[in-house]
Amino acid sequence: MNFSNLINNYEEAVAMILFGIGFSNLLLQKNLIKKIIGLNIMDTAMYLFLALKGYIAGRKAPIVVDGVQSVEAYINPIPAGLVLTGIVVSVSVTALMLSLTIRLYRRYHTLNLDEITTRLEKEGL
Amino acid sequence: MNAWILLPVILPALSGICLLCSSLRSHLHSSGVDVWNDLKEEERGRLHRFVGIVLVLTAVLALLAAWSGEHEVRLFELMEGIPVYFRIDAVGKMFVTFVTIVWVAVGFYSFLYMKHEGEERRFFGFFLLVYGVLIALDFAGNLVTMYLFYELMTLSSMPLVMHNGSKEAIMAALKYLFYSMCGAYLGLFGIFFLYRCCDTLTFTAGGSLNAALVSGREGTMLIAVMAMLIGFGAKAGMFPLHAWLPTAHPVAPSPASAALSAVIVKSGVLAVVRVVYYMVGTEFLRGTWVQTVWMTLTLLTVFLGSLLAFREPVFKKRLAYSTVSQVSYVLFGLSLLQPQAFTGALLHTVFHAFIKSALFLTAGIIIYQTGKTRVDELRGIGKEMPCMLWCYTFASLGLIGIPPMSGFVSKWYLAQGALQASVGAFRYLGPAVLLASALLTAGYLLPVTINGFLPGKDWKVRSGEENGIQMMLIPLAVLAALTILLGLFPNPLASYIYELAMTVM
Amino acid sequence: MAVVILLPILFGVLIPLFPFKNRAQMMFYIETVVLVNSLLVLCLLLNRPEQAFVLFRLNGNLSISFQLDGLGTVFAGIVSALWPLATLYAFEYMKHEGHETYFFMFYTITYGITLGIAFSEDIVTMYCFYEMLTLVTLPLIMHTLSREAILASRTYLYYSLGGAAFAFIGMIFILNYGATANFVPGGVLDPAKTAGSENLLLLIYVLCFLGFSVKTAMWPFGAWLPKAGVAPTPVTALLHAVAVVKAGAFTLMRITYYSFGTEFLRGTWAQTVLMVFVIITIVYGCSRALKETHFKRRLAYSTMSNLSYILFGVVLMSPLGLVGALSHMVFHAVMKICSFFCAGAVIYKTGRNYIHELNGLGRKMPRVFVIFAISGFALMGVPGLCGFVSKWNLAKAALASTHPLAVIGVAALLISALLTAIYMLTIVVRAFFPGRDFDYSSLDGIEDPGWMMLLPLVLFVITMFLFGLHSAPLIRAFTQLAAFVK
Amino acid sequence: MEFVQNFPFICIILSLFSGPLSSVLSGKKAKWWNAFVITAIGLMNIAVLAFVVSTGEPYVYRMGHFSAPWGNEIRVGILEAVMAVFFCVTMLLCMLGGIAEREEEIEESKQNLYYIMVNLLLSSLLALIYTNDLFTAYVFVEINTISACGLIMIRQNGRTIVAATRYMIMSLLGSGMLLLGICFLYSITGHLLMSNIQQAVWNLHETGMYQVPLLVAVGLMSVGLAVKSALFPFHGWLPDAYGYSTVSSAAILSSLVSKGYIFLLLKIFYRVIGFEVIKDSKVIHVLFVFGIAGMIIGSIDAIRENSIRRMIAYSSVAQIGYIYMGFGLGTELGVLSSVFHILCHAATKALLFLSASSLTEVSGDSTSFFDLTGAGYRNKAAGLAFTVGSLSMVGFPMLGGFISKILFAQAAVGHAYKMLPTLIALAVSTILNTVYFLKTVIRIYTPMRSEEKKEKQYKLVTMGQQPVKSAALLCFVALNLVLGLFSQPILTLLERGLSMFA
Repeated sequence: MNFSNLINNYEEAVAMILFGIGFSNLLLQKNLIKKIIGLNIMDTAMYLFLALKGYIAGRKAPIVVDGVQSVEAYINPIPAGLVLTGIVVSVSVTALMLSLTIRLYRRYHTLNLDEITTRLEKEGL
Repeated sequence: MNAWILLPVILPALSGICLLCSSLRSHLHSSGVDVWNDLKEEERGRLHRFVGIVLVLTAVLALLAAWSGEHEVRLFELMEGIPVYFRIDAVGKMFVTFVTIVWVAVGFYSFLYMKHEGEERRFFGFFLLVYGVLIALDFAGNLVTMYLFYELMTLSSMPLVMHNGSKEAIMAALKYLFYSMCGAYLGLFGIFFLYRCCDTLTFTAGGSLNAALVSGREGTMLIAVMAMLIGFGAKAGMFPLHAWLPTAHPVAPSPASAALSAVIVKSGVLAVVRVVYYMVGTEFLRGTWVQTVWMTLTLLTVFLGSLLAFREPVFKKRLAYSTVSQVSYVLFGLSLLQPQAFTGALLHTVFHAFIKSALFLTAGIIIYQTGKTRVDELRGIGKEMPCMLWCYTFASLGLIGIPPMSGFVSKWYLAQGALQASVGAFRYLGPAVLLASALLTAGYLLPVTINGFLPGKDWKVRSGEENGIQMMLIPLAVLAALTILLGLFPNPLASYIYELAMTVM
Repeated sequence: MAVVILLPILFGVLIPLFPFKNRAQMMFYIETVVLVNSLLVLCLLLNRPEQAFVLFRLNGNLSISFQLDGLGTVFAGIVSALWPLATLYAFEYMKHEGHETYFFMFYTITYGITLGIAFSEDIVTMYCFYEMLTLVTLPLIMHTLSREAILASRTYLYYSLGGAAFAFIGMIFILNYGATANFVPGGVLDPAKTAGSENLLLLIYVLCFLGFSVKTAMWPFGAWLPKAGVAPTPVTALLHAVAVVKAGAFTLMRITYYSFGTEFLRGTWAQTVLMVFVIITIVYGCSRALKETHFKRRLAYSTMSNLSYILFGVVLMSPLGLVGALSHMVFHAVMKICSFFCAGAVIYKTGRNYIHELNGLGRKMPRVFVIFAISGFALMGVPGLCGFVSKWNLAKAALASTHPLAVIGVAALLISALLTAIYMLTIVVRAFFPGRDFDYSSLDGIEDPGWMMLLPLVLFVITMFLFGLHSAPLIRAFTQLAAFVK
Repeated sequence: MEFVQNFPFICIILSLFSGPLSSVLSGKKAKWWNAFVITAIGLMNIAVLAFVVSTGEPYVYRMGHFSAPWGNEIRVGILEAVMAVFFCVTMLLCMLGGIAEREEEIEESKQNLYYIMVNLLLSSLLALIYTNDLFTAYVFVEINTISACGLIMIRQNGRTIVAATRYMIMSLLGSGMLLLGICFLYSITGHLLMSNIQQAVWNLHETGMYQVPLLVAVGLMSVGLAVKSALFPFHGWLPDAYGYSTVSSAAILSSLVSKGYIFLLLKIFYRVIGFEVIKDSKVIHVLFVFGIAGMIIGSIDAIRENSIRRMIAYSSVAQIGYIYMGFGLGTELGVLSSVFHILCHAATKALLFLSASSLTEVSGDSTSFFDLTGAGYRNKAAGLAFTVGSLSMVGFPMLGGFISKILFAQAAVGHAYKMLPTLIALAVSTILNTVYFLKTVIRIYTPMRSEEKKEKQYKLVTMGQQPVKSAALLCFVALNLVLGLFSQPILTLLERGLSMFA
């Protein structure tokens, strides 16, 4: 296959790579904090992707000033909105994850999920 | 309306059942006490009177029914198209007659004998029951009816075998049951086929096989017939299903074993006659592999039986083995599918019935008086009970077939038949085997006589053993006399059977 | 029609709620219910309603509906005839079991459900009642609540529902490939739909048959039946010799002759496969019975093989075969319930469960053991008793059919008859001939049970003789019934 | 436009805002307020349902009356309404049934939080059901996740927190993929409103452009939602989450949350991508395979399980397998049966969880089988309920499970190569269900030996002592019976709903 596509829109490629990194971190990391970081990377990658979709070179942000230009002049604002929403979501989710992590740490003094599980097994709780 | 011919069936059966019920009831509340001979003298007297009357009555009725012309009775339908059907034909007549004679004789004999066995009510109960069943079996007019009574006979005669309730008796009885059932079901297997391939299951001289139905499936048909032969042969102690005989006879009370080997074994013969000559027909079998196999089996049995008997030390067992071989004489005769041989076979059936029952009764008397069971213990027995041993001697001479005793006649006919039949090598093989086994027979029967009469000098005689057992001696004497008589004047019977043979071939 | 099905169910449910003053009152109540129901069934059978009765619709094509045809009549007849007797017997028997209230509750409910199977018009209804039957009889098996009872009920459950799961597939196919879900003599398969997928359908039929055959304890799915022998004898007798297992046989007749249809099945590999299974079962059951030393379990194994006689008739897929199957269905019901009741009487009176403990009992319980002997003869197929008739018809059918395995089937029948003779008669012999030096004083105080137990037994014996000696009308009726099979 | 058309929107908003409200209320008040809210929402949805059924066609409700592509839409059809009503009912019953446990398992201060979570959950569920906008769906998926996680961890012990963490991680992975899928879809279609996307996708399908991205997008979304609804290979988080959380949480999670995701997936299939396109995409084969694997392996795990709660949890895995298998068949009937199974599984599984908790309650709070011996006698209502539930799961006639089983089988019949696998799987999983469920039933009706009775004094519970819970249980039983006996009207509703769904 030809890599020209890949080169031409490298931003998407980067976003995808980032997504992969984040995803694999979230999935594979033992340490909870690292998991959360992975989660954030993943989300960020998504926002990058969306933002790229939204941006069209040589257009303006859709802010109506005097002398309204035609719709073609503007960038579709929706992606930006999506990004904002997404950020909110990810923030809340991250917060929740962190709080969970803190609880676990208080209880078991470790951030390693597997360790915690094995200990639970030992407790037989 | 000649339903009355069923009286000789119903009468003994019912009275037998009554006896059984009474015996059961008597045990119901007698806890702990010796249940074996709980009969007081007067009770026993009453029992004997009752049984005696029933026996005689039945005998008279049976003979009347048999010889007062052709009768037939069609009862209800067992299954549609298959009624319970009785018809008295020539074979039936003959069988009924000798069955009756033997039965009455044995019955009277056992009055005394059963004293030391105990449980008389049960014994006589089943004894009468079997009698009724046997008569019905001989009168049976179609295959299913015959099968019905055949099984009933097995079931009702089984208790006779295990009468004394000892462990080996029960085992023997079960063995008897197993073999008979094996045979019966092999027979049933064949009956199913015959039902498909015959016009009717009613006995018709010469067979009622429908060629059209058979065509195309001769192979299976032959297999079915072979199965039936082996099956019914089991009752007649034919190899390979003969093993029950030597086990069952010795443990049974002597009257029972006499009845078994004289009559019940013969019912197997009857069944074979019915199947071969009245259902399948001789044409179908003549020259087929079935006939060959059948002849081989019978000859094998004849020879092996006498051989084993020869080597057998226990008296009753020896007699049992001899039954095995003798009945196979009959079967061999039948297997030749030839009038002469047929005549010989049926003659031998009758003769052997009388002779063998006589022999067993002898054994019974010996056991009753002295408790001796082994042949080598019997030295000098003749000094103690001469008349008994004389009867024994006559009988055994008959069995060996020394003229003018009866056995000679039948064997003569058999040999004749074999020589005339077109059966290849068997024409000569057959007579040879017969001869050999006759010698063996002499070898295993006569020593008893010889040792019995000539115990040697140093033998001190205790005479007077025969007092008080006349009740047993008389039937024995009668049977022995019959063997001689039939030997002297065989012709009426022989000609009667020969005509019969002509009708079926 | 729904009445006779719902009545026992309803009253059965009510039993524990009723404030019975004493036992007798409850007995009276139950017996009345059962009797009344049987009478109703009788009326129903005598004047059959032509049109089907739809209870309600599950959804579009699935409905709970009843209709009464010949086959149903036969089954319903058996059940309704035997139930009151068995109930009578149970009254006396259950004295020493306890928990009678719940026992009779489920016992009565089962009656209704069995009738439901008999009357069901389409395969869905039948399946529903079939499942319910499993469920309702479960408490009856675990009645004693002993450990082995629990295990037994568990096995029973797994086997039955497992079987039903496969039967379910068959049902689905009938729903989709059949012209209708109803039972139509000669089958409902719609050639237009089945064209091309015959082999698939055969496979499904085999699956379905095996599924339903779990109830008839066909090898290798029969293990539950002997285990279930721990249940109280009325249950073992009525359900595991008649109602439940016969329901299995009945369903098999339905799917074979009324759903898939014999023209479609005859001579296919499916028939061969099933015949092999059946023949194996016939012999296997008997031989296991021979080895078994537990009284009721031995009878259970014999049931196993006898049921396969019925199935043999079924898989012959010919009118004669159906006749044979039906006749054996009826006759075996009587014979086996009779012998089970004898066993129950012994257990009830003496508490002896194993065959080697039966020595000499014939002296003390002559009536029971004479009756047992007769039923044994019947099972062996002694002519003059009903067992012979059905055996005869089966053999007739087998020889009439062109299937190569049929002859082997006949042989199997006879072998199993032989084994039957042995395992039944050894018991009888033990009972009457315990051996010369047997001490009867050990049996003091044992006697025949009361009339409640004896009456059914005597009636059964009479029936056996009746059918054995004069079966023609019944067989003729069956022949008419089976006339539709081409 | 009719006033009733606002109800869906009002429902969502109401439950969304009743959260904060119930946080300021006192515990007891909050409880009843919450119950009231759910009831009210339920009633409203019934009204909506009635309306839609009467009009017989779906209507689109534009939030703030902005028209596409900027506006955000709610689309109400019969199917949505049915689902909404059903979810409300189940939710209400679960809440009522779980009261006792909640009050003893959750400390006083957290009670209100619980109700907040429940409200959030309900609103997000309703939103998932009604929304016509893909991104809104995503947002509410996240809200759903968060509130579900809250429900799990509300019971403060190590296990629940770990379970919650696992749950979060898995579902975040899921939602990540979902989001990515949505973005792809957006990037190739340029729309977020489902109907418009469908148009675009159809064109693409016609023109054959962007097949690969399309497939990737669909795959991503399906897998994402599959992860969140614990389809077989991704079910690792489920047993703990359901097994240790407080009972009403478990009931709600198993019967509603996962179903919400599944419903969203269904929506994506039907309304976003278009059923025609899905049918011949390879995704459904994957779903089919995993569904069947789930059916079997879930049951096997359940058999190996020794704690009743976890056993039921595993059985959920199996049941979800059923649903995906239905999708995987890729036929109208298959989808219909899946939807029906969603209903009947929701009813049954909630019932099972509730009754199981009562059974454990009378068995010294131990969930192991051995201690459950004879529990059925100690709490009759629960015993009965559990029996009914198990039978329904086994697919016993007259109960919901039977109908859905029949539907699945009928959907499978005639399918070229998926028929036999489906039927065999159905049969086998039926047997497995029998094994573990009825084993339990027999166990709870096995009486204890007398010496045990002496040594451990279990308490007896009569229906009188827990009127609310018993009532809830009986309602569920009734629900099952209704689904089993009178399935026809429901099915017709669902059929109509599906037909107007796309």
